[in-house]
Amino acid sequence: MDKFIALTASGIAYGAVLTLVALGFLVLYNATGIVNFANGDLVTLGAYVGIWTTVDLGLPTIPSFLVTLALMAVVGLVLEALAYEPLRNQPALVAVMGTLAAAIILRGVIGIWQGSTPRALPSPVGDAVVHIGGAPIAGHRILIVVVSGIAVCLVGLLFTRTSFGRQLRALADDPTTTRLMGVRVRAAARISFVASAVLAGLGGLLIAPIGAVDLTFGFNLMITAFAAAILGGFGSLRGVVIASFVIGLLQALVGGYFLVGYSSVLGAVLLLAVLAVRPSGLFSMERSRL
Amino acid sequence: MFTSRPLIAASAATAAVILLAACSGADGSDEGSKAQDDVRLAFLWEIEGESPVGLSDFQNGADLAIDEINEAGGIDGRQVTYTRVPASPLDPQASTAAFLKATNDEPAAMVGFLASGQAVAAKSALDRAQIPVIGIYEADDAVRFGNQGSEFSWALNGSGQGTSLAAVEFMTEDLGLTSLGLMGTNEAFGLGQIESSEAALDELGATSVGTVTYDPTATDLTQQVLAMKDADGVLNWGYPNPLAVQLKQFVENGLTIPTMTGASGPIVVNAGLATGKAIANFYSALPCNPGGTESAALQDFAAAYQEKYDASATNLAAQAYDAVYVAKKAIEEAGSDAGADVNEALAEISVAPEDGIVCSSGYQADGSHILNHEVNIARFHADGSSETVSTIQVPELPVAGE
Amino acid sequence: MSSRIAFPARLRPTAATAPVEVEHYRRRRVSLVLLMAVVAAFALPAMATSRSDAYQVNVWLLYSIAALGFYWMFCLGGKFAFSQAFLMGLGGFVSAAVTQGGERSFLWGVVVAVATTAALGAALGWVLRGCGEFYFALGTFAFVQLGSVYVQNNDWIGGQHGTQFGLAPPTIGDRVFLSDQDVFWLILAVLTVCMVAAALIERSPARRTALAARTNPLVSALSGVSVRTTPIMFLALGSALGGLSGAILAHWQGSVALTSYGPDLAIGILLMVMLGGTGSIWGPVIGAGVYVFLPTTLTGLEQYSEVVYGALLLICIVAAPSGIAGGVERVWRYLSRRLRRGRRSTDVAG
Amino acid sequence: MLRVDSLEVHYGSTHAVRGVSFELAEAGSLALLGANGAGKSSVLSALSRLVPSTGQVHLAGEDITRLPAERVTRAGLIHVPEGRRVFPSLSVHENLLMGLIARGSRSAEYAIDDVYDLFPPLRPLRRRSGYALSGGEAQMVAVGRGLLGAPNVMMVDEPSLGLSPLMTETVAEALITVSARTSLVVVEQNLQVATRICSDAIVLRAGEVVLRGSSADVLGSEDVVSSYLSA
Repeated sequence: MDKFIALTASGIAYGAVLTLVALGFLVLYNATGIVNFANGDLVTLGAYVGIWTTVDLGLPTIPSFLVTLALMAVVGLVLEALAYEPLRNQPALVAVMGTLAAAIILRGVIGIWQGSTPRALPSPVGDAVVHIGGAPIAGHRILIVVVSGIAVCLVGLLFTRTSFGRQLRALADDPTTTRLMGVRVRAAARISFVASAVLAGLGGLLIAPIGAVDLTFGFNLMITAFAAAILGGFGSLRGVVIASFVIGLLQALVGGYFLVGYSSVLGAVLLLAVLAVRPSGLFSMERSRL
Repeated sequence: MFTSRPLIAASAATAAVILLAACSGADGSDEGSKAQDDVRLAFLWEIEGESPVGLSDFQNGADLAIDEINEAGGIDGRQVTYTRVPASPLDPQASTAAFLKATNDEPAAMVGFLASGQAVAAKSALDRAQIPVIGIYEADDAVRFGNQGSEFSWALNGSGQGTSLAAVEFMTEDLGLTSLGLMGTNEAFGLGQIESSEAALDELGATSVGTVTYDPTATDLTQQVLAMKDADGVLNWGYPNPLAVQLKQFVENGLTIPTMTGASGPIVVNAGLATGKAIANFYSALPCNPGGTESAALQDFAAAYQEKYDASATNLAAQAYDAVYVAKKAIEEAGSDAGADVNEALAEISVAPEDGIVCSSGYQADGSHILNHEVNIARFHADGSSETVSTIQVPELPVAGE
Repeated sequence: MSSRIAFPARLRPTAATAPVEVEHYRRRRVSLVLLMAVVAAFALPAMATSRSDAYQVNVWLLYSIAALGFYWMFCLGGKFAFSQAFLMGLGGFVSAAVTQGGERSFLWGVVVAVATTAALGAALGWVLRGCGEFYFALGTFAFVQLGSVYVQNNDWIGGQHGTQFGLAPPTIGDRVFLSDQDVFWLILAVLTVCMVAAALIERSPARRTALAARTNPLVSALSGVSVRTTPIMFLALGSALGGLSGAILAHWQGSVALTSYGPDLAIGILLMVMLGGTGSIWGPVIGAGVYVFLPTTLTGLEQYSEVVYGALLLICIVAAPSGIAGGVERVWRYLSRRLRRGRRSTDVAG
Repeated sequence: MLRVDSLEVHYGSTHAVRGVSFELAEAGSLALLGANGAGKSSVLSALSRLVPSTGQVHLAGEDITRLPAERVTRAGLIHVPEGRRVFPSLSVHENLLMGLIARGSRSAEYAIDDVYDLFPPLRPLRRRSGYALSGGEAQMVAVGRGLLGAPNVMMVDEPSLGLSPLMTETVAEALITVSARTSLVVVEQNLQVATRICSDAIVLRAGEVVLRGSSADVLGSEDVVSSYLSA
């Protein structure tokens, strides 16, 4: 029983991590119609900036988080100006290539700044362990679930309750008509780049204390989060949250009981199977709603 | 909509940068080749920033050796110069191209290749170039001479089997553990080490409580850790990041059994990826441990390194340093800086501490072209310090193919 | 006018991805390929004076073959397959398995490799037949993950955990291609054959059908075009080129390791085609050249090389969104128009 | 209110709009008539800056010729595009709220309740998603959305296209009500509908103005008939 609880908790925490990374994708995809390949490296950058503010500058947790997220917002703006704006009127894939080049630049810059030796970011809750039903669960994983939950709710409210959210969804539906509504498309793109960079940074900050940060840290997370986004039917917040937890639990439980060591490919198997029978994702049975 | 201005500007910028790069690249290699009297070496590795896995430790260690050698009068009275060509350990095609680029200078010997895959991919190029390459990797079966390794490739570190054997021997004999769990990444490195560890367990009469693998990028090892609950010791062949995850999750699950790993251990501890309780019962099987050594020579090296680079010396830096001294000895013995002669000398030489090396009590090639036959077991402490608790001699591997 | 088509995200046609370029001088294509092959046969060995140059020229030409395959599936078939790099590796593994023990010849190995990768490409295309662009890409990525794990854990194909050694050098009849210079001729010949095939496809109705199926699936279906099988055909053809290139590469180097064919190369192949140009069969060749030679040129910049590399890519993409081949073509058209008319063009931006 | 001088639109080598000029008084209404391809929709797209054009456009005395599309909209020149273009994933109410963006800080002519009063059938559909609307419902949403943007001039493209006679009637009535307070430009194939909504009309043929006058005059002119027949 405690094994089941431990594995379930591990699956939920991983699902929360995936959700957080996938959210950055969603916001940007809705506003601009492109998938941001630099998202993974933004996650990496967020983690490194967090290490810089916490470990190197010695700031306390809350200020260091705020400084990190503020810096990530600036990075988002720069990214939009350099890699997206010049390509805004090009076909989506050309703009995607722009983000790919940006990812290489970002990684190069982080490499010069931080080198390639992995670094550690201490958790705000330290090494606390909570026992649930006899199973030990790291306090930090609980923190991840809580913070992701808050972030998901905030993004959900942003999308459904605010004018900006409506504008983003309208952009995803029909960019030309959205311009006719007087929506400042450039500004919307900027804000979504900022939002997605901040979300990626938050993801980096939260995930880093689990293991260690190196230059490929975010890229690998991005790939799985991307799978979650697709399973969830890109564009649907609810779908992505569900898909992230499905992948997390599948890996933890099926991987934990039957296929120890092969858990990392279970997501791939699920993705292929779903795409074969339901080419537009698992949860987009009707028009996706955010 | 065709606008020529950005295109022209971009082309001009591109051309300028490439020209700049080409010039600076040419400068770097010319220094070495102009002076005909110098002994030329080549280094095949990246430095920090050149790729996500580039580390400057190798270059720093080798630089230190070159400086010392030149200060002491060089090799047979001739100064030593070198060129460095970045060879990616992750891209064998690019790495072979880098090797070939390094041959343009016709160095007497090369030091580099950080993964045995690089040496295997470059086999035919090595055979044709006839310049020996002293690699700083743990040799797997493929790279052994007589198997798929070139006659011109040499492994400084010893073999993966040797490391596994020493690790298991230490766990079973020194620590007296009888049931061990095996963990490792689900790709070549982890799978290979698990295989040789299983063989070593068999040989030494210990039992395995189970083998679990994981993705090299895993951030959660709950299932793997739970599978280790019944073991009284764990061998984990992984990279620093998942290793840190495992150590932390052991603490969370109240597991205090010893964990043994390979060269990733010092990185986990030095970079602070795991601290305190998590590393209180943590061991590493290494070719070299400059951090916790009783050897005076290695301590001197560590001090000199600290002074020059303001960083603590890693085993990687020490090995690159040793590799340069091995090359020096081979060139001296050959009495020539023709690659083929140096290669012949490498097969015969015995490099001892008085020749300048610091990591091993001696390097001597076996039939598989493996130079080192010693494994140090480092034990880490909760405060991040380490000590070498055992030095294990591993048997030479039978010559491959015989 | 906004270039994005106002469809709901999910329904956006794949046409929105790769720009469709109209080509003018199709008939001269095959002769151009042959001419360039002759030029390359004389120029490249003369220019590649050092060992590393000769080696990199071979890598360039082999990557060109794989990138040409990607061009077929992506620019003609409209499918963004992430699998091309893995299939290159797989071509090497299959050929290694077939030729092991020396009973079967190099040619056998290559043929089986090509057939296997073509079949896998077609199978992937069929399984993911209903998927849109990004979904398809991720589906193929998942396939690569599965395939990699399989290869690493099964000795019969993956050798030692994803590395096969000791492949015999390429041999045709009694001719053994040993040195890099020898192999160059073999690779150039193979690339030329592939390029001629590509040139013929550019002229054929198959290309028209493919473009039609891609740009307007509904109307094409109503006009009797088989919207599903055309992309699958190009996927199979393109994947076959991946296997071909990988098999030759493996035999030339004597070994094949899975690590060479990871995400870096997969993204690299996409870069080659996008950089080179999506509108012409020369795009993949030009792009592969940039991909192979640009980083070598930048090594002098040491730790700044990666940043500069990324920046140059970005500049290229911004300055010539339709790729280098497209950019060159535009400059050419612009110049020739100026020469002909002797005055500024009156063509209005549209 | 709106003054257009020598407007020109090219699509590549196609010269779609050739020197169109007209003026629209406050609370005036103008129908753009003409056969398919006469350039009516191109005029609207050029005015809202969706397509590049040359010429001068003044809105309430302000030069809006070089502004980007969203600024033109915010200045109060509101374009209700052909085919309704209701956002499928937004609800009816949210679609209407999108109209408020264009209003900015300008004074509101219509509040959201006024729109529901103008189009009573929309009230029970408030929560329905855009993709589930019929053509007529979508047209009501599109016009209502435009009105919420506080238009100085509202440009409606083909309001009756594809609608049943009954629905056409509802939409036309609503536009007539609107035209009492708001300047309107209406592009319409249906001559009867267009002339009923608008007081003035101009007729385009091959991108050029061939006739202008009051709706009644234009309707009675033989030129109109011939221009519709000779596309």
